[in-house]
Amino acid sequence: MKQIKYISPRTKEEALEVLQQEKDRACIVAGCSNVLPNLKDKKIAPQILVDITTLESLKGIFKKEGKILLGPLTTINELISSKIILEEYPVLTQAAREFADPIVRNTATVGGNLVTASPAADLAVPLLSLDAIVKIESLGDKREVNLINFFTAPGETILNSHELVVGIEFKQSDINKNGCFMKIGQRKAMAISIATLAVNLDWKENTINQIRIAAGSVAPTPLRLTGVEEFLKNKKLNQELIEEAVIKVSKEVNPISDIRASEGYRRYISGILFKRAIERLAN
Amino acid sequence: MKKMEIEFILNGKKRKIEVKPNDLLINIIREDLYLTGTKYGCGLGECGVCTVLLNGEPVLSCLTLAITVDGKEITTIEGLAQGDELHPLQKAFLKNGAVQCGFCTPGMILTATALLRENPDATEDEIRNYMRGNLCRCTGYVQIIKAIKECTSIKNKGLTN
Amino acid sequence: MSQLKIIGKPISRDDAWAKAKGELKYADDFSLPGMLYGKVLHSKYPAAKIISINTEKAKQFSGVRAVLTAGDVPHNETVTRFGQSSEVGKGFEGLYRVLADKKVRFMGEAIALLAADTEEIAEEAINLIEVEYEPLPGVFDPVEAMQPGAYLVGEVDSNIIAQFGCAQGDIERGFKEADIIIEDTYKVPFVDHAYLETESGIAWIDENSVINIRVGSQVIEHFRDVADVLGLPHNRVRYRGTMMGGGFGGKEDITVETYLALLTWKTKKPVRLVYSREESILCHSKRHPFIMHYKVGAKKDGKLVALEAELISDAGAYPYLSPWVNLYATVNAAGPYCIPHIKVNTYCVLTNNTFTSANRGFGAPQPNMAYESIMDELAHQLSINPLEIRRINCLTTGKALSTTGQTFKTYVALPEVAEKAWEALGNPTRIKDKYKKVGQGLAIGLMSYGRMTFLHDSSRCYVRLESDGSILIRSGIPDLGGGQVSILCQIVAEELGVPMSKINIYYSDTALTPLAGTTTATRQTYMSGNAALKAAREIKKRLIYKAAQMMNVHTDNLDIGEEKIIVKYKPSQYLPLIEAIKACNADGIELFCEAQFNGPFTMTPDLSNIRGMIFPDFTFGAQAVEIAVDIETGEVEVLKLVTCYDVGKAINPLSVEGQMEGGSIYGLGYALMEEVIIKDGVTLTPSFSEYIIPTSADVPEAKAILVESGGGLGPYGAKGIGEPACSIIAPAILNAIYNAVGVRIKSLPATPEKIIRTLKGQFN
Amino acid sequence: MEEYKIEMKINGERLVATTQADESLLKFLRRNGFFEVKCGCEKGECGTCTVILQGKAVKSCITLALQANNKEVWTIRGMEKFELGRKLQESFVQYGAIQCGFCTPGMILVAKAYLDKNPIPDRKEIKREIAGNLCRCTGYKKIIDAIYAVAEENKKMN
Repeated sequence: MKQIKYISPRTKEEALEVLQQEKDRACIVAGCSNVLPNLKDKKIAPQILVDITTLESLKGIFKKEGKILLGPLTTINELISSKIILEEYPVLTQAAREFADPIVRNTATVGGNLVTASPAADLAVPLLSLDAIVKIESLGDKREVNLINFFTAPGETILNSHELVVGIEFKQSDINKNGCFMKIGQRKAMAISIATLAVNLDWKENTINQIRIAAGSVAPTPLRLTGVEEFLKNKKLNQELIEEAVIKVSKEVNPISDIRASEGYRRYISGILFKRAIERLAN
Repeated sequence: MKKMEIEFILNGKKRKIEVKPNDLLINIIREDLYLTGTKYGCGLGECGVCTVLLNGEPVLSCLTLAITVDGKEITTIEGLAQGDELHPLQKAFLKNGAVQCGFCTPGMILTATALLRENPDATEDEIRNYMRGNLCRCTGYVQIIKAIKECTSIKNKGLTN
Repeated sequence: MSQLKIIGKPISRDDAWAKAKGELKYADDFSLPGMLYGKVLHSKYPAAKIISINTEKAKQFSGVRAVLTAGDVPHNETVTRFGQSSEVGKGFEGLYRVLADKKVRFMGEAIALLAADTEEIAEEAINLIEVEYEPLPGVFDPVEAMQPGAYLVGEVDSNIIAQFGCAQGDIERGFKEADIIIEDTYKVPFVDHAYLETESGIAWIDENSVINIRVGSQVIEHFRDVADVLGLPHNRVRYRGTMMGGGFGGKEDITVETYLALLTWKTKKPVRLVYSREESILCHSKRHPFIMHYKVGAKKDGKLVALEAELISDAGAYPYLSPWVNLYATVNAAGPYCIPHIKVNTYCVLTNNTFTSANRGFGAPQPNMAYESIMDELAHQLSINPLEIRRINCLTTGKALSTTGQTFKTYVALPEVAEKAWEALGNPTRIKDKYKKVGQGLAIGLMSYGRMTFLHDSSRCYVRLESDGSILIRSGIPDLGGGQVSILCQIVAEELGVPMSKINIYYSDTALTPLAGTTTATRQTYMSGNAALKAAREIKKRLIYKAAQMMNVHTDNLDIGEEKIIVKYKPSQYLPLIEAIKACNADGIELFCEAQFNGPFTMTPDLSNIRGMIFPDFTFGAQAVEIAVDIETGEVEVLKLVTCYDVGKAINPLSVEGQMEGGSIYGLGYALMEEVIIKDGVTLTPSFSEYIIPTSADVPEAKAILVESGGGLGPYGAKGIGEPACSIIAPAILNAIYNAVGVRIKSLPATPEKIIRTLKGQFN
Repeated sequence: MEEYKIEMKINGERLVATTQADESLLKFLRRNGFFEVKCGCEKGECGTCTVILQGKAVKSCITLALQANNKEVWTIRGMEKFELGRKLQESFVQYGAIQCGFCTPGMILVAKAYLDKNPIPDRKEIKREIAGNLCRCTGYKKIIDAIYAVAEENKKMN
């Protein structure tokens, strides 16, 4: 018979110690919306569940020195009701509102959504377009990784088994203030996205200073469309440019066909979502 | 109260179960092992309906501590028949109309099993004497004695398990 | 009859309180001492030979009490039945194998059963059963399966298991007379019932050696089939039906009952078995996919002259109810239209896909989608308004159904319902969003209620008036959530003049309640409602007879109401009901009655050309929708949805509206998002994250318009509504999409991708 | 298998029992006789198993039993202890929002948790809030009617 243990560490340090000791045998749990179905389907077989929901230091939304720090245990509903997020980082609020359904949003966490590393992770996309940094700790060690380098494959990240995500950080800036998130799914709630797209734009007198474009469900990992970003930089924003960029978006994404949509539709719709987002931001 | 694990053979199968030192055998059999054939009549050892066989001997399960059966062998009424084939005493009880309300029947049959193992050729008086601890309110005992008596001539065959 | 007091009022249902409080116990909300947990081993292949099954490891596993394979089932091969109590209508049954033997026919087919002390042990041990397979090629497309030389799914020499035909007039002449001919092929997919309660139950053996099965089943008469499998007399198996957490036809076939019975029989212990959602989607029946080729001819003025249809359906791996479903589809193939020249041919074909059977609408939603799309196309090509073209061609009172020639003697609410639905839609909504286009669509239809007349259907009900004036009803009626049980209480309350609160009903028990037949075919209000009415009226007659003596008033002048026997012409003069009861009891007058109601009986028809009465009666309706299509993404939002049916008489308007609203949303899912994707026999949508059904965020607030003609065969003139309500919403939505963006989607579901593909051709 | 002692307050009453590391709150509750918590999918996709945990609606199939340790859980059976709970039950019955009833406990609990937070929502907000709970029978309209009726009553009282 299976032998699974459960531990609920009282401090972050205690959690890190357990991870150091158990490594691959451990599975961190918080919102559980992925872990429990995976356990049931025997997709994972950990020997110890490390429940970090009691770690108060990993919760909350903090503003400091022109930055925002999200505790990884911040729930999706806490994001939605945060005034500062709505005012300074609307792209994140928009995405959170489209996340799963109102009940799951009570328990699902930002950190959980990132470490699950689903290509369709709805929060990864706006966080990519906010140019977020992931703060990682292990026993006696710390490091920071740009989210752009965090995901490596479906379900996989650069995180080592003894490491814990302790924060997600992004800057307070003009570009982060001006963002738009778009999602298309098979239905309007509880939908795994067919495609998502987030744009953050900084422009003056019709010229794009800086643009960040992120997309989900259209590649093995959530990704930044750096090619299109590069192409648009310092250009005058007009209809022709948008049309050209739409084609480039469709080319830069790298989707597969599955039961939800074909590769062709995903490429096409990514372009459309981009166009809609840029139109909304430019108006 | 701390529970202790005991192991015993119940109707031929090995069972492990955790019991408290003050748990009565009847409760363990009925509530934990779901064998409700063993009946509860008085709780004071006065009526015999809770009789089970402990290492072949009839005991009143309402007066027996569960913990004392560790390592021993228990037979309840459910353990007598071999699949669909009834025990000869069960057959004799049915044939002679020795079963009315049926509440004393399990205890009666188990006590009778022990009797016949000890004394395969028991006389009617010996039977009456041996069975005196098992009360019956329906039958007036006539058919019960008759049924047991009928089995005496069967000798030892198949009566002891 | 004086004015109705309880019938026709929106009353709170009898079962609603228990459900609101969480007190209602569904099939598996129940435990028994010493209960074991059952588990089913399902086939990993859609088509394979079973070379060997080794159960030793599983049997040795600590805590496992039984492992059963085909060899352990006394009568493993039997036939599926449909709950009929007589031999009438035989000949439609197909092979039913409890556990796969030698060969598997679909992925998910049951191969072995296991019972263990705990759920965890059962889950672990089931994987220790070793099955050696030799995969076979299989066939997964019905058209391919029809060809000579195709892989044979079963043991007979053809995969075609049923063929039906309907013809009238001269089809060739009909097309010659036509000014316009439209020819097209339509496709509909596999659909899951997606009831929220998966298949589950508990079985045990009682002190009479009777196997009791506590289960949610639409057909408790299956107790006979379970007994036959075990080789037991029918009276040794008892179904104790519970309220179901939804059925929609999916609990019409046997689900887990035989497995439960076998495991409890073998272990002599109570056994609980609950399907996971994945097992449910993988293993229970699906709605039939159809490929429908239609050719329709009309005159310039829109008048239909000819219709030819070829329908091919995928039966999946076992027949189950496929022949019956296809017979329904055949009769429904020309819809509610008068067409002089008709030819319909239907083929039902086995494949190695999950088996298909009953699903709300039972063969009607499929052809409805095709003919109503064609009618819309015809209207478009002839520049006739969609309502007008239906007005020109629809059936009316006294006319006959084009497929079978069955004549409608009572009121046919066409085109009335169509006009009302269309009007309720109002003017198209204006939307500012430049990417959205609004469209409106209409569809009309008819659907039978009550079982096919050659099955000689009947229902029974027992009513007893107690000495204190309370009432006890016993009826075998299964309730799948539509309020079937409550309807009977209402009818008896009305007839015997007692409040609903004084009625108690026992339902769905094959040992103790008179059998009321299946909760299928939208038949219970009609059949069991009439049985309850008959029993109540018999008791009423006896009460009035006694009261007339006591009051010295002629029986004709007495009526019952509000627990009184009242003089009609002088309501102040009355006898309290309780006094009449006392007098009857003193005189030995029986205040109980078990009544049987029989539907109309006919002979089995010629299946190659089905003519005459096949169904007792039909319900007529229309559905109209307004949608907005996003012309760039292809997303469809349904803005308005109107359902208008002639329900005859709404016994409980709240329940009737519930059926109409719920049915239309069930149909909305069919139209826009639902599909069980089965590729080469493998189900790719095994959970609720892949099999998508509508959430509250996806649907408009459906509007229900009730027409009450009083022309139905049910009590007080009621008709059935459960299945009709979902059967034409899909074409209404497709027609609205056409109206909005000018593309006709010919296969369901109409996903955004499909719409964009049709609208723009290939993506680039 | 390691057993863990767990204690919680369910519907206002203390429950002490044992659980295992990976047992879901749903399984735990049903195993302990709380059959009113329905199991529809065990993947968090249908909402039938919704309970209120520390004032918030959660799907108990994707919550560990141990995560409810020392916490307060409410199921549908506890709703009659709240005025709002009773009102919602009455309203669901009255408006015909109940057909097969399998989604009903989850729906009422979600509505209760929501109306506690936002007593006077409009119909659109209600529709959005119950989007995590599937219903296959009603088409949702009567459910929205029932919740909205309670909201309207709240409005009158304010």
